[in-house]
Parts: sequence; C-alpha cells; structure tokens
Amino acid sequence: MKYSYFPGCTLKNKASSLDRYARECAPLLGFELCELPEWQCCGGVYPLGRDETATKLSSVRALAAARSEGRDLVTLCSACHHVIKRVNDDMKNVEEIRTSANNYLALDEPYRGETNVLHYLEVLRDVVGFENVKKQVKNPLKGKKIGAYYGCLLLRPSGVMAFDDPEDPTILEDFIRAIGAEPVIYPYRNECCGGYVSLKDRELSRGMADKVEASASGFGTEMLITACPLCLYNLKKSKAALPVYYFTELLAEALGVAKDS
Amino acid sequence: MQRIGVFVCHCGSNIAATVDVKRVVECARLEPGVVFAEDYQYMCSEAGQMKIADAIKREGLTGVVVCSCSPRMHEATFRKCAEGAGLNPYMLEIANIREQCSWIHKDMETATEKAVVLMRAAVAKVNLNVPLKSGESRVTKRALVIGGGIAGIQTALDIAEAGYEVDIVEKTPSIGGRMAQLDKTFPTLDCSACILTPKMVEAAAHEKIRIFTYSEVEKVTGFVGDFTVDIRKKARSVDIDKCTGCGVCQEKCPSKTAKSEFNRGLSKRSAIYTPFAQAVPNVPVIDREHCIKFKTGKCGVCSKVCPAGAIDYEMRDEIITEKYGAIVAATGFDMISLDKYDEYAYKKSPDVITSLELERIMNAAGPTGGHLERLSDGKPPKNIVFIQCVGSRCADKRGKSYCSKICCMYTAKHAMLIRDKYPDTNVTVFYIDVRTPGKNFDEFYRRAVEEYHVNYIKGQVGKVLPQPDGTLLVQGADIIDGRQVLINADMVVLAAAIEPDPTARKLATMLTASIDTNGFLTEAHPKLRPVESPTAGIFLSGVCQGPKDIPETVSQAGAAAVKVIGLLSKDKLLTNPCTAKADELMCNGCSACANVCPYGAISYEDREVRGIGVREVRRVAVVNGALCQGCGACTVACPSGAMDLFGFSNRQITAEVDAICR
Amino acid sequence: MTKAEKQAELIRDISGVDPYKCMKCGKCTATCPSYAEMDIKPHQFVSFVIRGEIEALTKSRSLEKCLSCFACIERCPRSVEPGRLIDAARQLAARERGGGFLTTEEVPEMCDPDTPSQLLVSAYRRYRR
Amino acid sequence: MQIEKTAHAAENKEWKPMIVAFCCNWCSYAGADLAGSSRLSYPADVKIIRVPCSCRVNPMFILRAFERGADGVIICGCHPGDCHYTTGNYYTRRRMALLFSMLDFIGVENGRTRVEWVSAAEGAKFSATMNEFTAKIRSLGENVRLGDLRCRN
Repeated sequence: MKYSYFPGCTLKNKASSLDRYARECAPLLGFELCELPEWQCCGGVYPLGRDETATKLSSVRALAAARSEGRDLVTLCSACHHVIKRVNDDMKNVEEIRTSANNYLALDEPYRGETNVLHYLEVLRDVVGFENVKKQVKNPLKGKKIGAYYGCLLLRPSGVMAFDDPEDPTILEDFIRAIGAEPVIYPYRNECCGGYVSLKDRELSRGMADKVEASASGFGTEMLITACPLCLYNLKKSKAALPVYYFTELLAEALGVAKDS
Repeated sequence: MQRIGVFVCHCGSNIAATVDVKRVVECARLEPGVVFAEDYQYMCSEAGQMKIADAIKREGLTGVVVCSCSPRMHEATFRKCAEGAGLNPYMLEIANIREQCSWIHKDMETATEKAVVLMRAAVAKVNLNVPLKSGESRVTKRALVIGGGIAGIQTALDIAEAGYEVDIVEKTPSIGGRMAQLDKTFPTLDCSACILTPKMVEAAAHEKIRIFTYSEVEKVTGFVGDFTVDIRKKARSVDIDKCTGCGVCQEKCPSKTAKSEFNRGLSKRSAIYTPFAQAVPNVPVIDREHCIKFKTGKCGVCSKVCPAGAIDYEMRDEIITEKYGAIVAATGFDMISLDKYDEYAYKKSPDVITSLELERIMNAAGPTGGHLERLSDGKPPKNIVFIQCVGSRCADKRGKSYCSKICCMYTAKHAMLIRDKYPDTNVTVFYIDVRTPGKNFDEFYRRAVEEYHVNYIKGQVGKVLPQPDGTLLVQGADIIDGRQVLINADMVVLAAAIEPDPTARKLATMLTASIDTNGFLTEAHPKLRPVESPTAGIFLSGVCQGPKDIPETVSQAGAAAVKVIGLLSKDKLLTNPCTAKADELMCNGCSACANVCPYGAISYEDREVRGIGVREVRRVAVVNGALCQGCGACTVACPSGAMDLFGFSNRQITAEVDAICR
Repeated sequence: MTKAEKQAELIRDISGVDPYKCMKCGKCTATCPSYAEMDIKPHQFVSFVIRGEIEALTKSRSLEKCLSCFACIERCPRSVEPGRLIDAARQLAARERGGGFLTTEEVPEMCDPDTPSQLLVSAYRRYRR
Repeated sequence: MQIEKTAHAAENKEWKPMIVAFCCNWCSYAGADLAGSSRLSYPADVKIIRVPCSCRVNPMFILRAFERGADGVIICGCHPGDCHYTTGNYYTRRRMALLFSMLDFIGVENGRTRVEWVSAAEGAKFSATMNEFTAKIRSLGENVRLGDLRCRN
C-alpha cells in the first residue's frame, strides 16, 4: 500500500526522528510513505475565519497533489494533520471557500475535497490494525508505563477531525499496548500543553505543561509520547522533566528498527 | 348548481389585522355558486354559529365555506353547526386563512390576495362536494395500557374503577417502572415505595385488570374501537400460577454475575430473579443469557429447590391475540447514555454517577444498603458536586434540545437529604438555571439553600479530573462572581437528560401514532388535546409524551383514563365517510388497488355491470367502508381511474389546483 | 449603521457564530486553560458582540491569551463556540491595526536551540494576522 | 403534451412564482399549522392543498398544476415509517421519483418538484423548507407551460 506523505517543516529539522522512524517502520507494517514533491508549509494554524482563503492555499496544493497521485494523504505532525484535514473539509463542504480557493489556484481541475486525509496513527489502527503491529514487535517495551499525550489538535473539533472520542480517546493507548507497554490514563492527556504561547508567554504555557506532567507522573507515568513537535517542546520544558518521545521513536524501538532511543 | 354561503372570520384581530376580510367577502360574492357571503368577529362563537345556521336556512344553502382558522381546530365545530341547520356536514369546507395566511404574512395586500385564493379553492371544492353519511363501527369494551410504570398503573386503575376491563403490558418482569427505583419523592420527601407499592398491589388485585409482565406488544392492527393486538409473553421459565414467591430459587442460584438492571448495574443479581423485593407479580424469571442450565445444560438447582415445582425450562414465548377499543401508551423514559460526555469522567471513575444511580445508593434496599458511600472505596464522601443539565438544553449533536424538567427538583432533593443525614458533607450544585415551577417547588429549593446551606453556583463544569489520590478535581465556572472554581470532590453526580424509552419509536410505528424529533409521542393538540394522539383511539400517559414529574404524570394518567372511558362508554362509533369507491363501469378488476391497500379493505366481486353499450358480469373492486381509512393510495394506483375517494375526489382536488393556479 | 454595528456584523460573519444561541452556561469559561489570564472571559465574548462593544474586544488581552486549543469549541452545548469569536476578533484587530503583538526583531531572543519551526509559524500566524 | 413559453413578461407585471404544496393531513398540514401558530413566515406564493395522505396525490394533479401555470409543486408527507396509514409515503416516494424524472425530461427541471417529509412537530422545518423551495423557484424563474393536447383537436 502506498500513501502520499506530507511531512511538514518541523519534521525536516527539529523533529526529524518523528519523520525518519515513521518512514522506516512503514515497510515492516506493509505500507510505504511517498513524500509529496514540492510540498509547502501547511500554514501552521487553521484559520477559523470563514473569509480566510490565502492561508489555506498551501494545504489545498498538497491535497490536490495527492489527488493527482491517486493516493490517500498521510500526515504525522498533529498541527499539519489538523490544518490539512480541516481545509480538506472546507473544500468538500463550504462552497465559498471552495470557490475562492479554486479561483486563486486555477488548477487544471478544481479541487473539491476528494483526497482522504489520514494520520499515521489512523493507518496503524484502521489499515494495518494494532493486532498486526503487535505481531511485528521484536522488542516489546515490557513493563514500561507510558502516558499518551494527545493534546488538542488531533482530537478537536471532533466533528471534523473524527479521529477518536475527543473526551475519551483510545488510539494512543491501544498503540502503547501494541508495542508491549502499559498505558497510563491521566486526565490531562487531552488538555492543552500551552501551544504557540510558549514563544512569548512562557509562564502561561509552562504552567499548563506542568499540570500535564504532574498529572501524568501522579498516575505513575514513566514517559510520555506524543505526535506533535510543539507539544514535545513544551512538555520538555516543564518542571517534572519526564522523558517525552515521539510515538514513532518507540515504534521503531519495538520493531527493532532503531537500536536505542 | 350549488347554493354556497361564504363566512369570513375576523378571529378578533388574528385574521382581520392582516387580511382585509371585507375584500374577501366581496370577492367571494363573485365566485360561481356563491349566493351569500358575510364576515363576523368570531365565527366559532355561538353568535357566529347562529349566523351560519340562519343563513343555511334562510338562503337555502347547499354548501358552506368558512374562512377561518385551521380545519384541525374548528372543522368539527362548524360541521356540527351545519348539521344542526339541516345541511349535510360534509357540504362544509374550511379555508385556512389564519395559520396558513394571516399569521405568517405581514403585508396586508399579500395576505389578502392569498386569503382570496384560498377561499376560491374552497369554494371550487364545495361546488363538487356531495353529501356523505358516516357508517357505524363497534367498540370493544376493553383497553390496553402499554407500560407498567406509575403512568400505566394509574391509567389502568382509573379505567378499571369505571368498570371497564384493562390489560397492562410491561416489558420487564415487574410493574413499578422508574418510580419503584426512587428513594424519596419531591417536594414532600415521602418514600417512593410507600406510595407506589399499594397501587401496584391494588392493580394486581383488581378484578378488571390483567397484568402481562415480561411481555411486549408485537403487532397492532385495526382502528379506534376495534384494535387487534398481538402480545408476546416472553418465556419466564417459571409457572406464574404455581410459584409462591418464596425466593429460595434466587438464594440458591449459583450464577450471580448478571448486573442488576433495577440497581442500574451497581450490584449483581442471580440468573433467576425478581427485580426487587416488592415486585408485582412476585414471580421470578430466568435470564437465559446468564443461566448455567441454559448455557451448559447442567445445573437445574432452582428446579431442585423449588417447593412448588414451578420451574419450567421448556417454556416458550407465547403470543396472545386480544381485541381492544382503546390503547394507552405509557412507555416512560430512560436516562441518556453518557458515553459521549467523558469530560465528566463518568466512564473513568466509579465515583462519578448519575442521579438515578444515586437514588439506588440512597435507597435502603439498594446496593449499599442506603449508606452514602463511594463505589470505589466504600468511604463516605465529604465533598459532593452535582452537575445539572448534562445533555439537556443542548444545541449540539451530543445532547437533547429540551429541558428534562425533573432534574432541578430531584437535585435539590438529593442535596437536602444528604445535608440532612450527613451534616458534615459539603454539597455544591452547578446549575445554569434553577427551574422550579410547581406547587411548593421553589420553597423546596430555597429550603435547600437557606436551611441546608447547599452551595448553588451558577455555571457549568468544564471538566472533572480524577486525581491520583482518588479525589475528583472539578473545574467549573461561577459566572456570577466571574471566576473559575476548582473543587476537590469525592463524588460527582450528573443530572443526565432523560429521553423517551427506546421502545416508544417502534411502538409509534405499530400504532401509526406520530412521534416528534426527540422521540416523544406527539399529542393531538399541545394545549387542548394533550393526552390524545392524533391517531384516533390512541392515548398518551406520562413521560412518553414529554418530560414530567410524578404529580404531572399521575394527572395525565387520570386524564388519559377519562378519555378512554369516554370512548369505551359508547356502543357505536361513527366512521369516517371519506372512503374510497370504485366506479364499476371503469374498473377492470386488475387488483392494483388491493395490492397497495394497507387495510385489506378491497376485495373483488363478480358484478353485473351496466353502462352505455355494456352489459356484462365482470370482476370489480369493492371497498369495505368499515375497513377503509381513506388514505387514497388505491386511487393513484388504479390504472383506469376507476377508484376515487369521497371528500377528496379527483375532481375536487383538480378544482382546487385550478382555483389556485388562476 | 454605526461603525461598531458594522464591526459586530463583520465578527459574526467571519466567525459564523450566532451569539444569540448562547444560554450563558459558562462551560467555555469553566473549560478554558487560559482563563486566569483573560480580561474578557470566554463566556463574555458573546455579550460584547451583542452589545457591539467591538473596540473593547479587539483591544482585549484575551486575544493573545487564547491558545486555540478548541476546548470551548468542542464542549459548548449550544454550538456557539466562543473560540471562533476570539479568532474573528483577532483577525479584525490585525486588519485594522496590523499585528503588533509579535515583532520580527524580538523573535531571535525568544528562540532556543530546540525551538521547533512549527512554533514560530503558528505564533506568527496567530499573533500577527 | 406540448410545451410553450408563457407570455407573462409581456403583461408588464412583476412575476410572482405560483407554488402548490400538497400536504398530508396528519403530519405536514399540522406542521404547516405549527409554523403558523409559531409565526414562522414563508412566502405567500405557497398555497397549500390538504390531502389525507401524500399517497393521495395523483400525478395528474401535478401535471394539471403545471398545465395551469404553476412554477413549482412540492409534496409533503410524514417521515418514512411514521405514515398515519403505515405505508402511504413510501408509495409517494416511488411514484414521484418516476414522475419527476419524466417531468425533467420534458422540461420541468427537477428543482421545481420536490418531496419533503415534515412531521407535525416540525413547524420550523416546514417554514424553512418553503422559504428554500420558493427561493429555488425564484432562481429558476418562470416555468414552461404544459399543454394538454387531448383538448386541442
């Protein structure tokens, strides 16, 4: 199975391990990620305003490129996934945005939201199946107590993202079980890490990351995993200083792709 | 040619403020067939009706058009008036110029123009009306009540007291319903079981009442006065006549893993069980999914210990067919599933419970023996938070748009009872509005605040965060004081929205009774006919019609009973004369009409047909007027145009179309 | 139409929010992680739009404090979703005055060796639009 | 059947669409009443004809309406499964699917004909449906006029 793949800017530098291990693990699980040629930044944030078009265009380009390759589009970074998935929904369902975006881009064939956008985790759950991931595990992470950190962008708004139950998600916990570790449920796993505010308002975001980590370690978490470079950055800055990894790093370790992480 | 009179109603200012009634009268005078037209303040008043009756006699009218409110409102009134004046009631038609004209349009010119068109359509129709005569149908003097909660019990008792036979069908093993699960009732705080169980016993003992528990309605056919109903009596596996209710079987049953439905899953029960101690009938059922005998073939303990020899593993479902004159739906409610509301941690923490679960916990016969304790560790909670409107008053996809009505009061009750019994427990209630309309209701709520110092906070809770130490951090808003509130609670109680019992939807389809977008059964008129369904002979009792508390439910149950009694007291009912009829000359006996008739009202007979150039014996369709309900499906299915419907004939409807498109 | 009325209409248009659907339950305020930092609280946003006090809204500190975590959007029982109003107000502020909260000059000193590019992009977009 | 253009514009009168709504007595007519008592307005161009059930609506009535100059015809019945007569609306659905495609073929566009389910409790839906339908008819403009050739020769 081949997928078009949108890595996003951060995965090319600071979050290269999120990207690299995802690619390296894929063949073992029976699929392949084909990076889109000439992709551009997704835009970073999804503009909520209904009259915003320009800031959505680069996502539309990626979506249209995947369409021309005739493949589903896979993402990894939570922010990219959020933006691309929501823009795709707009292109499918909001006539004004569809019209104005197509007017800007003047593609050979107007884009109408045809591409199916999947997060890497959704591929693991819905296409590969966590049962099959488990079968491929060579080094189960036995006894490790891992807290899943979802953050905001994968889950909300649930109507469009349709990723998991926004208040009681299970996908990352199922992933943790699949690689042989023990998931820890803690209530802040879907609360905000502080987001982009950490650039200018460190105190505010620090407070939030602290709450997340305090709650996680209170329930016995030994390490956190996430799919978002910004969440990882913010969580690493918190007081409790729990180790934080990308989920692909642990996947690679369990599958025997990476020697150590 | 008809001699038609047109009567235009002002309805005070309801019509006259937007429709120029004088102009409608003037235009009416120009219509073919119209010999008389006038307007009046209130046509439905006695004086207004007198005007119609007088004109019929004086002008020798053969047809009448009343331009007024909806025919659903006053068609019957005016037809009765016409009949009183010697005119066949079906020679009168209504032009709806209120609901469908004056109330929805603002501009006088537009509204008047439309009113004139509607009047013309009605006149065109009346020109083609023919006198119709109702037939008669019999009334089976027995009523069926579906649902054995307080609503069904009260309705059945009231009907039985008037001397009519009543059957109650209840899907669970005992009557009693939700009220049996409650501990105390507001606003008097009397014990629910103490006031309900005597009624249950009375119903069971009443010579006019039969109770079918563990049974469901399977099929309904027929119509008002003459319904035929199939009732499935599920296999109880216990002989109801032999069982003495000693309870030994339940005690000795080795399978005790099933969750007790009555205790909302908070405790376990045996596979052979009665839902609660005061069950009526006090005869257990075997839950075959959990019974070892049924699962493995080995066991049979209950049969061995039963002193009466009442256990019967071979028992099968039984279908009984019975006739009824009237049917009352009393299917009640359940609480919504909270699966989608996990910001309140209901799935994650056993100490987050629903109000109905709290009822069971507070009840002396409940899973904790009436001790208020946390289900996680059995410790008494010191800080309790109540959250109101969980799933009620929602405009999103998760919840219900309506107010569940009972939550404000039962929460005040819970808060008060807890503060009374455990004075060192802190109780906080997050509310959006406190709604207490009802006798002694607001006083009750104020008592909770003033006497019992329950902490009411206006605002919702955003999230309940379970803590490592087992407490629950409640993060809420106090929008009056303008702050975010954090409370470390030991227990959180959710006032989950109530919804109609899921069986109501299926039942509505069987009864051809209408249902609203929320799944509540629709009443014939929201104000004037609140306990009747729009389908004749079907009545509504209790929460199946909309959220209500016990006093309201009991009143409505009594009202439904009175309507049933009124119906059953008649020996004959007049049938709707607007039935189908085939023109023998045109009918070729093809069976297309019979194939679409939902009532089996069409049969075929060989008849001698005489027409111009025709005289032969031929197979033609014959409609049974007593069975035909007048839907008209056959009239369209008929390829030769032989089938027509009295009251809504092809010519009449075509005339209306022509009058509108002129 | 006064300027304030025009702006209020613009905010309703951009956000697609009908402020009259709000029943003042306060769930947004209860759910907001930045609540303490905000001068205009999430549940008050609708009132400002209804009253047409847009000037106050666009000058509000809350615009910079909102994390766009979508919690108020997800949990609002009336589908009013105040987060969308906040973003629309940001947009209005940026269009009228230009983004002033984050300047290019100050960015280098805010970065550390681990700062992901995602942070810079999103901060720029949210603060400056 | 034969089609001709109306000469309405020549009369120099503002064109108003003529819309016939067939409503079943049990659900949709009651829904229209509820729209009225809730004061939920919709254009006066819509005129309602009451029928016992949507399945009473003979395709002939619709053809007649278009022959007499109607610009749109809408049929409202109970929601599937809720028909007062159990199955009437299913017949309506099937019959109208056929009729509407035939009408479309002869020049009465699909937008001019519609079947909608409106329950007795859906006053708001009734009003919204009628507003939307009228707007649609307005955007389509004047209809072609059907003619009954049987009466010509």
